[in-house]
Amino acid sequence: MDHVIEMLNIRKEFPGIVANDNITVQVKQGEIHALLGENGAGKSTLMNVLFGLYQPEQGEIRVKGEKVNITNPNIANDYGIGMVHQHFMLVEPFTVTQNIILGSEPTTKSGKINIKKAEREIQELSDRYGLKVDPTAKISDISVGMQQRVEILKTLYRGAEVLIFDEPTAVLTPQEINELIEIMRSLIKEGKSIILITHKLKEIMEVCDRCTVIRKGKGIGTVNIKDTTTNELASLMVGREVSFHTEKKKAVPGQTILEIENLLVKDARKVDLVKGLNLEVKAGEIVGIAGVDGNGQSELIEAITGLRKANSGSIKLNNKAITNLNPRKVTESGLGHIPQDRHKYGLVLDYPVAENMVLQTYYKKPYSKATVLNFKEVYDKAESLIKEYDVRTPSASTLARALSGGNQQKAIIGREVDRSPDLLIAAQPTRGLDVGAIEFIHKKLIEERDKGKAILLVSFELDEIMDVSDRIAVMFDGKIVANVTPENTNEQQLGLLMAGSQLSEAGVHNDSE
Amino acid sequence: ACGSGSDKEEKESSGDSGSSKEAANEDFSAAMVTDIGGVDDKSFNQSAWEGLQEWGKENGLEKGNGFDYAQSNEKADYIPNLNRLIRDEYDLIFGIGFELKEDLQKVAKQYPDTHFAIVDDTIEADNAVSITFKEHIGSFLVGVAAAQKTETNKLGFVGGVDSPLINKFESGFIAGAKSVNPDIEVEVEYAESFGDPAKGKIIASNMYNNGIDIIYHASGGTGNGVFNEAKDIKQNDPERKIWVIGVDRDQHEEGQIGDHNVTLTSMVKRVDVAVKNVTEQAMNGEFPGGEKLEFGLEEDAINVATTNEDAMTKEIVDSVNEWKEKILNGDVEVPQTHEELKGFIDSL
Amino acid sequence: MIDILQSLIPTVLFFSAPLIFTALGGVFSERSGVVNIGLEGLMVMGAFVGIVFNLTFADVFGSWTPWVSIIVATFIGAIFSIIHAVASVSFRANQVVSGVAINMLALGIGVYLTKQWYGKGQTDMVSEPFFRTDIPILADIPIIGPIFFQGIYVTSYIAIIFAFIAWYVLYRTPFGLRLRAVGEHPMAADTNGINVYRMRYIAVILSGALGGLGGSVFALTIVSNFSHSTIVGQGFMALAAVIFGKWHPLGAMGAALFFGLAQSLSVVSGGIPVLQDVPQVFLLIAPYVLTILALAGFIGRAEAPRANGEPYIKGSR
Amino acid sequence: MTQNNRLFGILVPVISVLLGLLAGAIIMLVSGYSPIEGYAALWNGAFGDAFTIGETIRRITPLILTGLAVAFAFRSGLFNIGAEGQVIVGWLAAVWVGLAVDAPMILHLPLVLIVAMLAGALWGFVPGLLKAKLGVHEVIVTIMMNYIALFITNEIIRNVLTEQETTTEAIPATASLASEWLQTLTFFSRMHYGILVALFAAIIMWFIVQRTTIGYELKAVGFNQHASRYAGMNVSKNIILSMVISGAFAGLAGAMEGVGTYGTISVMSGFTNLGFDGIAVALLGSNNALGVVLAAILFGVLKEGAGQMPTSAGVPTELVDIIIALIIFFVASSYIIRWFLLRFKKEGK
Ligand SMILES: Nc1ncnc2c1ncn2[C@@H]1O[C@H](COP(=O)(O)OP(=O)(O)OP(=O)(O)O)[C@@H](O)[C@H]1O
Ligand SMILES: Nc1ncnc2c1ncn2[C@@H]1O[C@H](COP(=O)(O)OP(=O)(O)OP(=O)(O)O)[C@@H](O)[C@H]1O
Ligand SMILES: [Mg+2]
Ligand SMILES: [Mg+2]
Repeated sequence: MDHVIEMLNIRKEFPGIVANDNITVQVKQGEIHALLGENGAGKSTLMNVLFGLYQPEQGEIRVKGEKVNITNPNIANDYGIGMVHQHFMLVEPFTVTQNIILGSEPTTKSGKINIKKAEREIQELSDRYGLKVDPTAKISDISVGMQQRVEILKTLYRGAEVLIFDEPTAVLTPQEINELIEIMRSLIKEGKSIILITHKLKEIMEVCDRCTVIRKGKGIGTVNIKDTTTNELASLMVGREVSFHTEKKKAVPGQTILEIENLLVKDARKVDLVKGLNLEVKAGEIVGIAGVDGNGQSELIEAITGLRKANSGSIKLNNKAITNLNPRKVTESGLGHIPQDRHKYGLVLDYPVAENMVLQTYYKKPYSKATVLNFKEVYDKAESLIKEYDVRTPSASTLARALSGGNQQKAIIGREVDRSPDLLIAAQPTRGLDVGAIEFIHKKLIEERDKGKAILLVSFELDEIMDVSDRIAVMFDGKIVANVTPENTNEQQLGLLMAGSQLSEAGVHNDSE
Repeated sequence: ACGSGSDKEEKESSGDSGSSKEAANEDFSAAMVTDIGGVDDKSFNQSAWEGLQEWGKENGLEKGNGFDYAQSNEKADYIPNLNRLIRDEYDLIFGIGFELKEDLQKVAKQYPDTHFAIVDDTIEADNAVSITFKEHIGSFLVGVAAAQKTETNKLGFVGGVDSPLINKFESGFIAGAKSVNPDIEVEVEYAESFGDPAKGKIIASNMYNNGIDIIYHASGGTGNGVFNEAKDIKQNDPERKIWVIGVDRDQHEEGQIGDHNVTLTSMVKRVDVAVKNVTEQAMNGEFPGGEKLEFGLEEDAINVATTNEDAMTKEIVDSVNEWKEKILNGDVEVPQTHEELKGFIDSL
Repeated sequence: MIDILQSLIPTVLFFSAPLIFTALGGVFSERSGVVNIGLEGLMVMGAFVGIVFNLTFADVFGSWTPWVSIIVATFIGAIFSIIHAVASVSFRANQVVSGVAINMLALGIGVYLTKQWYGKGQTDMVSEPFFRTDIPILADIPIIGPIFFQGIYVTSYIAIIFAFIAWYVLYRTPFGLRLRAVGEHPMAADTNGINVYRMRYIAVILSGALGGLGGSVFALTIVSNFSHSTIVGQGFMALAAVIFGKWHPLGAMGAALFFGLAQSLSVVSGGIPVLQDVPQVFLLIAPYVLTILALAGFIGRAEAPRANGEPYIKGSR
Repeated sequence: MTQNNRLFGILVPVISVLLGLLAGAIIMLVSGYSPIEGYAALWNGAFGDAFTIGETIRRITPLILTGLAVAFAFRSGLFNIGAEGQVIVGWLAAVWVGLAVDAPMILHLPLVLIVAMLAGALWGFVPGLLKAKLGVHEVIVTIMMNYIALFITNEIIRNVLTEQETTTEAIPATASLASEWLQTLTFFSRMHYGILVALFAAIIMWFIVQRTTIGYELKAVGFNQHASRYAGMNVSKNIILSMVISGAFAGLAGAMEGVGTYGTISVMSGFTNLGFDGIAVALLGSNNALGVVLAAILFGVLKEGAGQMPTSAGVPTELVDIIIALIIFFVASSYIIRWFLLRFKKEGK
């Protein structure tokens, strides 16, 4: 038998929903097997079943042909199954080492954790697979990419033979994605098998051997990557044709909406993060900010939106200074904000969807009068947004927490776009979403642009930047280092600029000058 | 009290509940409402209950039938408890402790035909008698004893809550000590609680550390901490001469540590005597309604305990008796307040 | 100065010891993600058991009685806390609610049984409480000896030693790493194969044991008997120490010592000439005001363990 | 789903109370008392006649308010253990203004209540401010504020309101919630109009929390401060506001005692426990207004009835504490009760 893992006819229900309905997946020894499906199709659920976090209602699991009963992650570990979760399972105040050894700690004779030994072992593993980490750093201090490497090390440390990656690239920068692909290849070389969940068809085409497609909880089938195309995969997944290139007319920029001059932002430790940045966004154009995570993008957005103090410089919206105004004032000056972290900022997860839909407007008529809320208006609004933005939720009174990530994002976008702000900031608006949802969101952004709104798009996905933006501002080390148009550049050049090369070196001409 | 069900219908008008009682001595009944301390507080509640029990025994009655008590767990319980006993048609109802003053005053007005008595405070009502004690005099006498006993000429006083009643103890104690020896210093601390033994212990520890060798406490449960500390010191150093003076009851038992006893004496307040006395008067149709009775040495209601014979030497006892005479004779006017104490000391 | 220290330090130590024990229990429980408002009740239970055992078996165990008593109280405290564990870990009860119930239940049971067994609301005084002792050898060191090692309770030092042990266990052993992981990110711990429920049970039971120990030490060093007013607020002070100490064993110990110091100072300062004219009320509130000032001034923000108070439901997200 | 939830919302507390009483009966049996006599005494103690009913209502009154206080803070993620201290200062303020001001009832009584609320609010403001501005944990600060309230109040009673007395004079009728009519109706129980104030407060709480943007913001801040900031809410302001309103409810509870039940304030040698009981009431009432009212009623009935148990049935009053604690456990563990109910239902089908 060359199947390391077989999941046969798996069924898993949650109250009110069948997340997995008779799904079969068979993974061959030494392959990278993709799992593809829309948001909420049931991919994570299926993998959690394999990892012992959920018990299936029906179906069986075989490891190397032998029928097994995986009732908890320990047993999964024993069978050599390791999982890198979609939402990282890392204890933030702990160090890298502490996280990796957690649950199988080496000890000295006196029962003390043998931290030295652990660090040595981790160093060895990390050298062997090219997983660069700092074993003594705290999780809260390291980049997302390194956090992911820690997750991978966690599985390797436990001797995993089959690794499950649940959307590993959703949170990574292009460079980090390339590194990850290298890592996966070296894992395969060492005889491991990998199950990869991703929405990025390009990645599947690049690294995977086979792909199992799931649609709305049901298994659609398994295809050989060699024998298929992205278009075929996409239509298998959503059940219709999907276009990848977003159609759009040429932009007609109008007056300047957002004007940033010499913006300086420091963090709590007084380190400069945004260092004298200048930026302009005009009505009717989409400006994409390209850059590697950690070059001040988040701080820039937080400063514009009033969530963080600007130390000097000026920010003007519609010719009105909004520097260091509180978020409410900024919003009222005509700003919409799709935040990068939807769980932290975008939603009150314990509020019903409806109440989340008025998070920015609850205090205004008609949603409230003289501080008294009008629930009828709130729910009417919510229902119409849910319909218009295709938010899949049992009802408007369902808690936002219960929605899948993609639908949460659609709810936020609906809320922000619907207010029709003059400037819309979209930070990573499609992170973790399936192609159908991405297409929808891109269409919405362009629609807004065509209505004459200014859009500032921040994304680590070069595809997205190239595809949607009318103008690209490359951000590096707290400054805009280049202004280019998608027509006059390519991913290669952008990548170089993002890494800090000069324009001339990158061979691009600067459009704004 | 189990028969309360049948009483209910009749109790509509408070008027007739007590009208025919005065004469019917046979089924005279009395009951009391404790304060938060509870009936087994080893203090005045317990003592009052003992008085009532003794009276009951002498008259062939038993608890729940002729005499009873109602326990209060919090301030809010006083009124319901008083009413419960009124509904159960007790002829005389005691409220034990100054905390019941307002409530008893109120109830006495509402039920003019029931007899009431308050212990440790005074109220104005024709159907109520106020029972107070001359604690200042008892405190004076233990002050005298302490002054005789001290070797450091430093005494301590630990009060529960700073209030006129406890000030009375304090004033009497200081006056007594200074009467014997004006050079004696008395350190006064209030714990602001009758139930904080930790505080009592810290205060005592500090006092004994500062050379004070006798502490008089008038602080209820807080005093546990004082005893605890004294016994502790004694346990470690049986030679060390330190003492505690108890309050309300003879606290000899609390002072026992191995073969030693740190309780020098106690200012005994015989609430039982007063309760029994008033109950008997009421039973005989001589209820002293509206009067303010002050029990003291004369009635044998204030005492200085001499249980600890090793400590209370004959000289001390004699000296205490001497001063007792002087007080009874009217030679000494014992101060009851801080003001009076000031005057008293100045006159020494 | 030395005089003042000499009268201050021993009182600080005996006042703080029960708080330290109990607060350490709180640290374990809350580090594992189970809020423990029930510390007060656990102390009540400990005090009750400690006193009753002491009264009953003083003849059997002689001078060992207090030691056996606190061990028994520790044990019963541990068993009693299982109620909190079952409710808040297995039955997903709101942990604050369960803690409040623990407080009422302990006091109810303690006083009910006291009345049942002794026919009155409070027990007699125990004949075998803890006594102060001088620590051999150390007590003879000049200056330090009298201040720290004369006339102190051995239990005070045990409390301090326990704090260090707790620190070691929490920060140096696999058990501690797992326990803290469970309190920060239970799902991460779960995916690492750690039994979240078991860890939380253990932590809560430890808090019961330490709370019982703290309560019995309080009763046997300070009060000597049991009644409804034996433990009034000490458990809440211990809870305050847990938070004040930022959920760290040594921090909690420091906070408990700080409370002891503030209490003692408010009493001792009455004897210090400069402070003699300060109205009593200021001395009375001083310990509490000082605590607030300390928190506002330099302790500041304390982050609770991330998952503190959240029942862990396997498979939820 | 929702229908089921509503059914459980009623069934779970009812089952919990029954289980609690059953446990109480077993304890009585084991300790050699008659449960029937015990519960008869409890019933009589709470509902025996007009007097006890009046007293029961009186006892319920402040519990509703402290329950609301704790519940309100909980709604924005704050744990107000300080209701106790807020009750004390509210009580003090009510009596103080009652004594110090001379005005017709129509002005005097509202003034008294408002000042009591302000005093409680002030006591809530301090921990609120420290939490909002410095991140100091409200649990410690409120615990400390309790003691400060107790000692300062005692000092003021002794040295400002009286001359070294332990109890103030009684407030004039113009400041009083007490009513001859209610008292006559209930054979001199201390029932007063405060119950109306408390019920009105419950409606206010419900309205603020469920129907206004204030409540919307407070709850949002309780759930997710980051999202609240993102949505333009002033997180600090909301934290402070929540503690202030919470304190005001507790202060009002103090006024119930000060100008309703007692008409005076006395030096206290310990806490009133109204605030601590409020925690249990709030939690039992799952932090919503109607729940709090019902929980306060349950609490008040059991506690008032308990007073009759020692005299009529020989059962120590603490039995009621045990019963209440068990009920709280059962309600808190509703998950398991639901689970049983669901199984039961499934099998029934
Ligand atoms: N613990 C849970 N309780 C209830 N429903 C759940 C739970 N976990 C997942 N679901 C639901 O099951 C369905 C499948 O979810 P799952 O997370 O497996 O989707 P996915 O394919 O991983 O989606 P995504 O691409 O967004 O990660 C969704 O409708 C989701 O809302
Ligand atoms: N058994 C051990 N042997 C050697 N070094 C250790 C050991 N355990 C931890 N360390 C190291 O000691 C340092 C402090 O560890 P510790 O776990 O106490 O962190 P901490 O910063 O105190 O934790 P926290 O921030 O959660 O309070 C870390 O650098 C850690 O890696
Ligand atoms: Mg997923
Ligand atoms: Mg996703």
